[in-house]
Amino acid sequence: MDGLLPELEVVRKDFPILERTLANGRALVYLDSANTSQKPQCVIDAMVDHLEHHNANIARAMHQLGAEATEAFEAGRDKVAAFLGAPSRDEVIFTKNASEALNLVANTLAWKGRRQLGEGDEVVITEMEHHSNIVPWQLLTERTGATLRWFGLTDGGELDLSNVDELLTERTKVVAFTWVSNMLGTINPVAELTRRAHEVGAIVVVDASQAAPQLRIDLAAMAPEERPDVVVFTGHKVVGPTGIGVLWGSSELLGELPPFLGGGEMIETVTMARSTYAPIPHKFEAGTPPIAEAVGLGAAVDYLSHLGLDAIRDHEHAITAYALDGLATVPGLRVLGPLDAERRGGAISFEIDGVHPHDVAQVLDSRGVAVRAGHHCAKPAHARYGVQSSTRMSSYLYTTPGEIDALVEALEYTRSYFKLG
Amino acid sequence: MDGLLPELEVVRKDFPILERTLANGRALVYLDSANTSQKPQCVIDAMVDHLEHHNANIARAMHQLGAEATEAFEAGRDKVAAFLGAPSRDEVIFTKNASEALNLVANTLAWKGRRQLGEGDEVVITEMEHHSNIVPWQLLTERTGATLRWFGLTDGGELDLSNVDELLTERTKVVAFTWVSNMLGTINPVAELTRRAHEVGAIVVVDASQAAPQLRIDLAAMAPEERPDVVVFTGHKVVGPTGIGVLWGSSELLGELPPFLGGGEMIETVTMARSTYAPIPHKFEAGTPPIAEAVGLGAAVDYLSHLGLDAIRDHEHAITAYALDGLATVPGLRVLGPLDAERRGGAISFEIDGVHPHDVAQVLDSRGVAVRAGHHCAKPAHARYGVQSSTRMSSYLYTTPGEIDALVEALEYTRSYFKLG
Amino acid sequence: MDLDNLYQDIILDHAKRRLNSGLREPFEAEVHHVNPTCGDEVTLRLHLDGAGDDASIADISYDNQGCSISSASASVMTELLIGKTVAEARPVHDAFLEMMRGKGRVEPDEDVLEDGIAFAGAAKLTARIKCALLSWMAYQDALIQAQEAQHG
Amino acid sequence: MDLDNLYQDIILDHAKRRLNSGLREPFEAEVHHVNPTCGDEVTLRLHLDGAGDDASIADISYDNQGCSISSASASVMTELLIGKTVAEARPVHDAFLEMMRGKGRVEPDEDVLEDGIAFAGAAKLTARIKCALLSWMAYQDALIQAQEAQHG
Ligand SMILES: Cc1ncc(COP(=O)(O)O)c(C=O)c1O
Ligand SMILES: Cc1ncc(COP(=O)(O)O)c(C=O)c1O
Repeated sequence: MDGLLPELEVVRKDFPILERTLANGRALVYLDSANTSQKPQCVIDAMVDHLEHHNANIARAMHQLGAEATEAFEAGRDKVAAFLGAPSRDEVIFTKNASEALNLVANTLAWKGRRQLGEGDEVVITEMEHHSNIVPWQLLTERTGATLRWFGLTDGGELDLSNVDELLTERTKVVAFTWVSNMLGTINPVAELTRRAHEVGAIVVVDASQAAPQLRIDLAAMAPEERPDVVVFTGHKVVGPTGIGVLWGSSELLGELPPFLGGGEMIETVTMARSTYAPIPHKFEAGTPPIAEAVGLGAAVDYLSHLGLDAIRDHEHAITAYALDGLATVPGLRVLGPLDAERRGGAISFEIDGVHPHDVAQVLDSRGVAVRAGHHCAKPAHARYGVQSSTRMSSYLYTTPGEIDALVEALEYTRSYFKLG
Repeated sequence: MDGLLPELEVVRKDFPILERTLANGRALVYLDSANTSQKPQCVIDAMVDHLEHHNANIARAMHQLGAEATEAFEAGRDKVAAFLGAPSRDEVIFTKNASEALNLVANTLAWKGRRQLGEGDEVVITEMEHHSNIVPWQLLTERTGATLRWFGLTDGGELDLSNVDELLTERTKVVAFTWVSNMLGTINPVAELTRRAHEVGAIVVVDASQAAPQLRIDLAAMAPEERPDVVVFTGHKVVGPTGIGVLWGSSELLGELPPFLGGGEMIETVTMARSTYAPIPHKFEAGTPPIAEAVGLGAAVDYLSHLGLDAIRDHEHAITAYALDGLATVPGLRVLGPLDAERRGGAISFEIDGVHPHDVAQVLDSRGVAVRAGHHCAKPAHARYGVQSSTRMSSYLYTTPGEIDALVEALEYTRSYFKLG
Repeated sequence: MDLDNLYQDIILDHAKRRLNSGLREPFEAEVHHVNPTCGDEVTLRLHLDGAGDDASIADISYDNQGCSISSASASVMTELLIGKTVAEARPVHDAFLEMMRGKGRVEPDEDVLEDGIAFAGAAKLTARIKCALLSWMAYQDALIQAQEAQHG
Repeated sequence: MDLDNLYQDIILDHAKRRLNSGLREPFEAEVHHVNPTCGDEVTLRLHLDGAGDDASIADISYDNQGCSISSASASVMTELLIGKTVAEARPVHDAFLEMMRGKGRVEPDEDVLEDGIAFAGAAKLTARIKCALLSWMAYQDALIQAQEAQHG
């Protein structure tokens, strides 16, 4: 098959969990990578080496271990900055996950400052967002009296931009949307939408949680008017650890936002009556940061860069096309989202007539095939297509065509188990 | 020496980093545990085993790996609940660190709800707080128009409670203070202060970041009127990983607070227009939580419980008494905080006439002795005692009397290096 | 786990037949419960005849969207509880909760749970416990509301 | 690292003598800089004679609380810069920053930095770089403010 990662079997050896056998001696077929990715040995080893030999708190520690830990942590920031092509490494803020990164922006926009939202202001999101890019904006608009609006979706699973001129107006203060949908797989037109939003003076927040694992991002190379003001992603989906997320924000915007969490490391000076704050990135990193996690994330993005994001994208693309073909052979199966592999990411949600997604996932699991069932934290997108929940397969750089065959075969088995057709 | 942990040398073998040699072949003498503790092999192994064999996202995953990961994560919560003697395991919320836990409470008190603060309301803290228990309350009071007040300190390094009746009034809505000071070592009267605060109807937030590592906490055993409403601590100081903190809060209070971060996992249902929220603990755990970190933290508190918190406390006590004696022999050295080992924790900050703390720490480091120099995120407490910064040694369960000897000797060397006396 | 152990014939049969489904009048309480993980939902109505512990459960009607486990569970529950008094229903309810929360370690009593023992397989699967419990939690909630309404 | 390499005699000497310390008049700009990590502080005043690049640095006075590295650095800096024009000071300033940020890999030029090369040892210690830079950053800030004041 064209487009697969060279030496795929060797790459798979990097991931210890892929050797797991499950109940009844079944081999693991892990097709839940949009939920969380598996970790290569080099990421695990980097964290272990840190904990066993260099562990100390950072910034404030003056001793040798402290210097080693600080350098390792800040090297993690450098690596993430390079991974994103960030104009400046100080624009990379470590959060605990993508959700916190989105909340950081939404929460600080409620407080006094040049960007504070109020009545009459509008925030525009889309119907295909993950709950983590919906609820923070609901909280912000409820709390400030601003109004929440959103782009709808076409029947084909894309953003419906037909009313863009009506939605984006001089009242629009924030436009927040996902780069790649975690449910529909849709890849959204980031450059175009960002330009439109900038034209009305809104700031643009892009959720790259599903994009960062599989698309090459190069912020510095983007035309300034097409470059979002904020881009977030989460460590555990880019073969990195849990407990860490990334907020990249332009220095300009981050400079204008008031502090989010207060505490150690984010201050310049503190008296009982008042405090002043450190410059970015520290201003937004209160308390002891995820140190070992930043070391792991640094190793993770290095690993991805070493394989090459373009090669990973090609691989995902080939696997996705193959999966769409395979799924099309299953009677009664309907894919939610674009059917053209070119225009989508590697998460494919689907329904099967007559079997509830939970029951599908359960039967697949009995064959060792791990997929997700439910609303995938995208209830509004499910509601848009008139479904309560769906089954989702999601591949990644370590997925083989043979695993897709196993999925399709297990789906056939599911149908026969529940005596369909 | 009486009171030391039995088999201390065997215990030390659990901590791989303690075998490190530093520049010039010096053995590591790690006396910076109040900053962050070292990690035993069992904690590292638990995380590695999770990442290599059980990694998956939790709650939402229906497959075998998902069930294993969910059980491991929730077992972490059970272990932490047991460690704190929490009345209910659902009252244990995982945050990213202690700072986030404190901000969670301070930030949500600003929003509409039964507990919302406003003008005329008062928040009372103390002059010995860590910045992470000062800045969140400054932000809260600035943003809501409430007033921030604080307990001063006695010359002996204790809370000055002489004006307690004047400070705690019916205007007081929150009283937040540290259980054990990270700078002065002072152990505060939690039960008494909590009772007084409850008498005026205030909620009580206790920062147990320095207490959890060395005092046995049994929330369920406390008289309800003496039990704080919130107790927080941080994973990395209790031999656990970075990237995780703990907020224990009474169900009653947590039920009244509005959501903090919005997103996946904290919802009950989501439509574009509005959302409803899950019950605790999930209500306050938006997004993918620190899964591997909860596994590590569970192993960490199990490790501490296995050694026995009382035994650890005795050990700390013995080492602290020995250290206070040793430090008293160094000419020109002044300890900041209580001089009675009974009444303090294991962090000892001090000044040496004629040498700046940075320079002290640097010379100690050249001898392999790792201490902290600076304001230890407690600028107001330093200001109270008229100093800019100090040097701090802090022991833990793995500290030996020999390491204290090494410290004292290195301090003598520092004095001679800088040609004092 | 063995699939047939989870999807016992009793369950597949109840999931298909959905006994007592559909929303009916009269009722004293109506509740709506959601499984936040997957979005499955149940709307449940309870009609009591009488007051207090001696009240008889005259009807439980429901409308649900859910997997075979959650549909079958609603069907089995209504079949078990309708016609019992509130007092008689309590041990059945308790036994079901105990079994489901017992992580597969609680041996269910067939005399009490009847068809309900078919869910012993689901009790071993963390992810399916909530499916099986959804309608039972809704009943409990509805009972509290109905009794409060009577007292108010 | 070898202690003597860090605490070179030049540094210990400057730390003791603190050349040009104390706050003096006149001045066009006064700034206050803090090292957030340790709380060390410097208040620095700059007095320029003339305008633009040709202005001469007539005086730099300061009051600081800090370790020997940060005190010595203020002392060395004032000795190096006072009397130079703004344009002449620039390459010295740049060279110092380059050395300190070079992680010990930049070979300092003694002709430009004079006593300043004594800080090459501190450049190798992540935690001490800020100490050495504190007063230099304060000077840079003061210069910008003084020149803005002149233009305004
Ligand atoms: C007393 C006290 N409170 C709060 C904190 C903050 O903990 P963290 O940095 O893990 O958020 C610390 C440690 O730095 C501390 O010692
Ligand atoms: C598109 C999208 N946004 C946000 C998130 C939230 O990421 P996290 O749970 O790590 O905060 C996810 C993943 O769950 C996602 O797929």
